[in-house]
Order: sequence, then C-alpha cells, then structure tokens
Amino acid sequence: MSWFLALFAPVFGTLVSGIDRVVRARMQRRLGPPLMQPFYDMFKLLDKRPMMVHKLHIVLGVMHFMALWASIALFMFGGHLLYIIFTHLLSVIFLILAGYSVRSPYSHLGANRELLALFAYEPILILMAVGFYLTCGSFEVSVITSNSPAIVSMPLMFIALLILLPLKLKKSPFDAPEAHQELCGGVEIEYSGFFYEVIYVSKMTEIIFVYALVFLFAGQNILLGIILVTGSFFLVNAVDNATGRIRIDHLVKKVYATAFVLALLALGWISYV
Amino acid sequence: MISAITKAFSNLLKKPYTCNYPVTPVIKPKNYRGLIKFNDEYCIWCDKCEKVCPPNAIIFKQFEDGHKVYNYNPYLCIYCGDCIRACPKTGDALWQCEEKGLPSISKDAPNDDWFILEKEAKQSRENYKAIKAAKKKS
Amino acid sequence: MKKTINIPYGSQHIALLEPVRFQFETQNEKIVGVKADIGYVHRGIEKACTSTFEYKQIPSVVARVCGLCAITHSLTYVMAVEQIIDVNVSEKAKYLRMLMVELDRIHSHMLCLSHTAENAGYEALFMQIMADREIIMDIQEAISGNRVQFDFVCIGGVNRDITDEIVKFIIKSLNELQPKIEDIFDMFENNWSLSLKYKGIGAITKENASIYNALGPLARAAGLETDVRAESDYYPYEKIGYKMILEQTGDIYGRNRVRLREILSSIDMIKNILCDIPEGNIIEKVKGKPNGESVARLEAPRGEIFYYLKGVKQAMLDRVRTKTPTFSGIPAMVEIFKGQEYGDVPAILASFDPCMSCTAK
Amino acid sequence: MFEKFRKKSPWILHYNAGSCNGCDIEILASLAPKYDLERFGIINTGNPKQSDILLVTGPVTLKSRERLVELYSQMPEPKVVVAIGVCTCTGGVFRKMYNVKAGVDRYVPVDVYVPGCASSPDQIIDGVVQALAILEEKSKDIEKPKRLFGELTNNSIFTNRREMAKKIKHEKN
Ligand code: SF4
Ligand code: SF4
Ligand code: SF4
Ligand code: SF4
Ligand code: SF4
Ligand code: SF4
Ligand code: SF4
Ligand code: SF4
Repeated sequence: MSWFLALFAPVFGTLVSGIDRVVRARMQRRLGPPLMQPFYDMFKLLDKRPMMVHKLHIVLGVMHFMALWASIALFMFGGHLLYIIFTHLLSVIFLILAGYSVRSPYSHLGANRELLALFAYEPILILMAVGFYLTCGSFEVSVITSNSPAIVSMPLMFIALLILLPLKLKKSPFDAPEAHQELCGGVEIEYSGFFYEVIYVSKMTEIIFVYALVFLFAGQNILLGIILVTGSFFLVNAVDNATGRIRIDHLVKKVYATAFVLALLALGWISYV
Repeated sequence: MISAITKAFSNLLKKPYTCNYPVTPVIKPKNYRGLIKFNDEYCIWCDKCEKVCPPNAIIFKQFEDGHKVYNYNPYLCIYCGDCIRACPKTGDALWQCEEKGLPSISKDAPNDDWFILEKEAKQSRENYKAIKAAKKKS
Repeated sequence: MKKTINIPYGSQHIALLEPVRFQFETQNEKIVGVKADIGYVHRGIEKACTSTFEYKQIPSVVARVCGLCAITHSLTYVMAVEQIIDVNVSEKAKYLRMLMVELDRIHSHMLCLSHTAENAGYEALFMQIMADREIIMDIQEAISGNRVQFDFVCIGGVNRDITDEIVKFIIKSLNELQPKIEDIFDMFENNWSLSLKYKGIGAITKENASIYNALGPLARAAGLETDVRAESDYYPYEKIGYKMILEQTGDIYGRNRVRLREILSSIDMIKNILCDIPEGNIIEKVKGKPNGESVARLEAPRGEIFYYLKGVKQAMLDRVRTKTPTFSGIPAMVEIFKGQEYGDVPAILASFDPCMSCTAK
Repeated sequence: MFEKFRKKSPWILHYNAGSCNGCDIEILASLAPKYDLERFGIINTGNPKQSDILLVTGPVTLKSRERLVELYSQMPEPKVVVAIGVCTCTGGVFRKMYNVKAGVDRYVPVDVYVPGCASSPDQIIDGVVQALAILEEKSKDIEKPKRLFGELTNNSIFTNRREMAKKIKHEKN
C-alpha cells in the first residue's frame, strides 16, 4: 500500500491539480479545462524539444524532484517527521540553487523570494513536528497516524498549517515566489521541454506533500482526514479567489505574525494542558 | 474579503458565463461589419471603392479589352465600411455582409499572392493606358 | 548587500500588454533607477497621414493608432478637420458621438481595472471584471458593428444611427451593469490584500502631478483638476450631468477609485444622453479641401488627446500632429517608480493604464 | 507517440509587435470567462521556452522585429505562429508606412492568419483551433525565421554561449 502511494504520488498530485484547476475556473464562473488537463500538459512537455542553459541547471532541477519524491516516500512509509521535513527542505534548496545557477534576473529574483518564503515557513513546519511529538510521543509518522486525531489537541497548529497552505501551493495571497505577472514563474523560467516537465511534476508532488501534512492531523481517523483535506482544499481555493498577491516582505511579516505565533501558542497550550 | 470568499463558493454552484464557442455559435448582432461582398452585374466600374479604401484591400485588375476584375483581400481589409459608403450602387454592387472572416493557413499565402496581384494590377493599368494612347494616336 | 540587479521589464512580458521596455535598477527589489524605452510601436502614422492617405480616409486610419480609445482618436481628428472646412455638425450627431465616447471610457476603465487586479495577482477579480465588461462590448458591437474598432464617426457626423431597439438594449444592459460595478467597487474597497497592494503605493503629490504634467485619472487621483470635458464647451457635457471626479490620495487606490466613480458617472451620463437625443441628421455634406490650421482636444479615457492639422487646399494634409495622454504621462510615471518595490511594479504600471501604441504612433 | 497531446495542451505566448492594442484586448477578452480559452487547455505562459503557440499582433515595426525573431527562436519546437488581426497578416492600414514591412510573415513563418480588425474573440478561437491541428502535424525539426538570422541548425539542447560556440566551431571544421 505504502509502496503504491509513494510510487504514484506524482500521479495523484497531478490529478488533484486537475481538480484544482476546474474548481478554480468554476469559482471564476468559467468552464475551465478538462479534468485531465495536467496530464495532457505533461505528455505534451515530454514531446517538446528541450532548450536548456547548462548541465548544472538540469541536475539541480532533477535533484529537486528526487529529494521531494524521497520525502514523500519517507512519509508514506511512516518515517521520521523531522527527516521528512529536512528532505523537503533539501529539495527546496536544490530548486533555489537552480534558480541562482542561471543568469536570468527573473530567476534570481524568484530564487531570492523562494529563499525568503522558506525562512517563513520552515520554522513553522518544525514547530509542527515538535507539536506532533508532544501530543503523540513520537516523530514517526506511523505512530502519529495510529494515534487519536492530533487536531483535537492542537487546533491552533492546524490553523497555522492552513495559513501555510497557499504559500506552499503557490496560491494567492502568498504566491510571491512564483509571481506569474512579475517574474514569469520565477525559478522555473529557464526550464523547458522534458526538464520543465520535471519541475512541473515536482510541483504536483508538492501538492501531495502538503495535503499529506494536513492528513496527518487526523491521526488514525481516515474519514476525518478526508474531510480535513477536502475542506482545506476548497478553503485554499476560495481564498485564492478572494485575494491578491501580497509582496514578499509583507508575506514574511504576515506569516510570522500569524502562523508562527499560532504555532507557538499551540505548543504552549499542549505543554500546559 | 469574507464576502469574496463566500462569493467564490457560491460561484461554484452558479452556471458559468462561458459560451462554448466552437460547439455553440455566437450570435452576432444585426449589422455586424463582416466581409465585403461584390456583384459585378451591378457595378458601374467607377473605381470609387478602390480609391477610398485606406489599406487598398480592393484592387481592380484591368484587361486589355476594357473589362475589369474585382479583387478583395479579407486579410487586408480593416472592415471600416468606407468603400460601401463611397459606392454609388451600395447594396447591389457592393455591400458588407454579416459573415466574419475565417482564418487561413500558410498554404493560402494571403499576403504573398496579394503582392503579386498588386503588381500585376498596376502593370495592367499601365498597359491599358498605353494601348489606349496608342489607339488614340492611330 | 548593495548589489544592483538590472531587471528588464518588457518589451514582451506576461504582465505587460504593451511593447514598452522598462529597465529597472533594483537593490534588494527596491527600485533605484528606471529607464523607459517606448519606441516599439512606432509605425509612422503621422507621416503616412500626410503622404499616403487623403484627409477623408484618415478617420479610419487614426482610429488604428490605438484600439482602446479608437473613437477618441478619430473623433478628435474629425473635430479638427471640421474646424478647417467649416462643417457644422448637427446636435444629434454630437450626442451620438458623446454616447460612444462615454461607452468607450467605460470599457477602457474596466479593462484597466481588471488589469490592475490581475497584476496584483488577483485573478478572480480580473475574471469578474472582464466578464462584466462583455456587457459594454455587446453594446458597442450593437451600435457600431464591431467590438473594438468602431469606425463610427466620419467627417460631418456619424456613420450609423441608433434605433429604438438599440436604445432599449443599452438601457437594459446598463441597468444590469450598474449593480455589478458597485459590487466591484466594494471588492476594491474591502479587501485587505488589495489594500496592502494599493494604498500608499505608487503615490504622486498634487505638485508633482502638475510639474510632470500628469493627465487624466492619473492627475485627478492626485487632486489636480484637469478634464477637457469641463474645459471645453464643444459638447454639451454640462447638460447631461457631467461632474468632475477627484480624489486626493494620488496612489493606486486613488486611481482605481477615480476610474470606478467615472464609470458610474458615465453610466448616468449615457442614460441622460439616451433620454434627450435631439432629432436631426446624423451626417452633413462635406465639401471642399482643408485649408488652414486647427487644433482639437478631447478627453480620452486616459487624459487629453490633442490634434493639430494643417491643410494646404489639397486632398492630402500638410501636417498631422498628435499629442497623446500616455506620452505626456511618462515623466510622471518614471518619477513614481523611484523608490518603489519591484513587486509592486506591475500593479503600478497597470494603474497608469499606459498604452504605448499612441505614444509611439 | 505524444503528438496527440500537443493538441490538448497548447501554451500560448503573446507578443505585441506594434499593434494598436485592439487585437490584444480581444486576446484578453478571449481569456476571460465568456470565451475562456482555458477550455482548450491553453495557458498564457509569458515564457517563450515553455510555449507552443506564438500569438502575434501588430504589423511588426522595425524596432520590435528583433525581439519578435528572438522570441520565436527561443521557443522550442514544435511551435506554431498565429497572426492575429489584419495588420499582422498583411500590414493592414499600416501596410505602406515607413516603419513597417507588410506583415509578420516577412520575418517569421506564419502558420495561421486570422483576419478581422480587430479580430473578435470567436475569430481568435477559430484561429487557435486551426493552429492546434497544425501543431499536431509538426515535427520537432528546427524551423528558421525567414530574415535577420542566418543558419541556426544547432540541435543541441543547451543554449548558453559556450555550447553554441563549440557547435559553431565544429560546423566550421
Ligand atoms: S471595408 Fe474598408 S478596408 Fe475593407 S475594402 Fe472597404 S474600404 Fe477597404
Ligand atoms: S464603388 Fe461600387 S460601383 Fe464603383 S467600382 Fe466600386 S463596387 Fe463598382
Ligand atoms: S497579465 Fe494579463 S495582459 Fe498580461 S499576459 Fe497575462 S493575461 Fe495577458
Ligand atoms: S526624429 Fe527628427 S531627425 Fe529623426 S527622423 Fe524624425 S524628423 Fe528626422
Ligand atoms: S491613450 Fe492609450 S488607449 Fe488612448 S489612444 Fe493612446 S494608446 Fe490608445
Ligand atoms: S517630443 Fe518632440 S522631439 Fe521628441 S519625438 Fe516627439 S516631436 Fe520629436
Ligand atoms: S488588426 Fe486592427 S485592431 Fe488589430 S491590431 Fe491591427 S489595427 Fe489594431
Ligand atoms: S547578451 Fe544575450 S540577450 Fe543580450 S544581446 Fe547578447 S545574446 Fe542577446
């Protein structure tokens, strides 16, 4: 089962992103693309002639995806939550390096912003892991998922994660690192053809990573997990459709002022109650 | 912002605005300015339409026996309708229909052929003038 | 770290409809220097107007200077020609022209607002405004037979009359549009992410606006009173209930407010126009060749458009000169950019509503 | 093998080569809810390296043509060029102006010509649908822009200067 989940995580991610695009279109009162659209995109990208800048750029892109996939796999096999978070961190760092490795100013700015965003969300992820440790007594995902739902004991932590969701999914208001209109996609700008596909797939995989974290809050209760995931999915989309993009410095400030504080409060609550 | 979020949710249930264009055609209003149509039975060959057309999308080619052939390039016409207003036989000889122009592909060479035609038409005029002048002399 | 990154913005860029190139010098995303390069659209229209086209053809040519305020270009030109060759346009034609100008203003302002929203990363609002804008596009198509290039005015009047059917359709559509605009107004007012993005960003003071010769909504948002509609009495704007709309803040937020309020006031004006369109001819006969000089001005959606003509008794004019609002606004724009964050550039730029196609002609 | 997916996922890049904005706003309008180009899987990428369809508007002024050709050659094959509006197809009213050469097809090979001034969104959709059919048939061979660029037969996947230089030296020998 976990083999299956880990192996097909990118596929599921793509599917979710297909649903995401349809939901977003409907929220804007458009018909929207077909449900399988991201798959069509991927197959098409396989067919394009690649035009790349240099080898290092490619290698870093591929490493980004591999590290991300590895972190998902760790997750599915019930690994150590901190390892998972750090593998994920590693993958993001590869992406940032890839952004710095080319000379395009957009790519550099994108990497800058990605880095700032990383500083914004990484501490909260770690605090979250600590929270899980405090409630379930272990960093192991397998232990957490066999415990009672963690959302009951740390609802504030869940809200903090909800605030991070748009940031990780590159949705407004926290989509400054990608910023279609300013940076044309930021770090991914110089990728093309098959190699863009890699980045594209890792974006899809990221979705699974994020929703897996949401799922974690439900513990052993799978039904609750599904409710949490779909609930947060629609909420994120609605918020995406109700806000504009805020600037990267506002982003960092806002995330620290809300999510970080909430996470700290949640930890305090756990240790007092 | 809360109202915007609720709006996003309520939009989810509403019918989208999208008209499914290639499947269901769009209805053009009356008097839509479409392609220019020509009927040589009514034309009095006054050349007014050719002269007035800003991009020269109408060109008459002159033949030696005196008759002319109308040429029109929908990929050059700006659909301004000036020719229609200039034509003394509006409605019979020249009129603007409500059809829109359709895209063409590179094989049709809407541009290159027109270059050739333009040159030929110019040449044909000059030839005709020369012939006429020669006739007058003789 | 005081590393300066030069960011080229344009001439092709996702957030920029216009082929203009800005070169931003940034330090940590803060802009310290701007260079604007605007010649990408120069086609030589002014020259062609004096060498290729006869004066009667020019209305449809200058309309193609720009598709956004196509009507104002041909109208200003036509007004200038009419002055030289002494044609008196009937009241009815004047009302029809005003009607089209105001419709054009609504569609152009809505486009600008949607663009500002999109460039602030607010896709849903962009979609909403664009969807509502189709109402205006349908009206324009019904009146003139084309969605963008109307070719509605001609020397001596207008080309098409409007029927009762169309009048009814316009009033129905405008009644539909009004609540939607108010809805959009509400979205712009009460959204924290937009207020972060708009309030106090890209501001210009009233003094600077007048020094750098800002025009149109850009100036009116800073409280500077410039509007050709108020300054000239060629068209009976007073009668149809024109009021100048001013804001004091001068930032993006102020500009958006000016535009939104102008849309609302234009809707009212159109309703008044439709109520009291006088009877009369829509077109007068035009005789003679232009001889002499004339100037004409008109308030386009973005500010004042100015035409100068000189005719020498020939079918071809001797000189055609256009001064367009965006061109005059560029010094003010460059001034505003300094000291802003790069992340705000798209929104600021969109809020100027720049259009280079008439700047470079 | 993947040809048929090209048809389902065309990403567009839009370049304004000196148009009057009339056609550009119609492209915007066709992205908006009423016409919703995303139904065809179209995304406006703004990044030449990831696009399949180049929508050009405007009669190509002398200043913007370099940029146009550059963008065109930055797009990886297979790619399709759609000329939107009469002034892009043939020059339209601008045909005889001194800063304009009649039509885009003087510079880059155009696959679909969409008439109209301005082309209405439904005409743009017609054109794009036409372009999709062409996109499906195209091969991955390099197509050359007609003017301004000499030989560009470089089939390497790298575009940086060192790789290019290597390749060119190789060809010289
Ligand atoms: S509609 Fe205008 S451009 Fe077209 S043929 Fe007539 S005069 Fe020429
Ligand atoms: S203006 Fe009318 S009558 Fe004269 S040549 Fe043209 S079509 Fe014929
Ligand atoms: S930002 Fe708007 S105008 Fe620019 S490319 Fe995207 S949709 Fe088009
Ligand atoms: S800008 Fe002046 S000098 Fe230059 S080409 Fe034009 S008229 Fe001549
Ligand atoms: S100001 Fe802008 S919209 Fe108006 S004519 Fe000039 S370019 Fe067009
Ligand atoms: S502002 Fe004056 S000098 Fe400058 S380009 Fe225009 S006409 Fe020439
Ligand atoms: S075809 Fe017409 S509307 Fe379109 S860009 Fe050209 S002149 Fe403007
Ligand atoms: S550095 Fe690159 S973009 Fe600049 S001119 Fe040379 S090849 Fe072109």
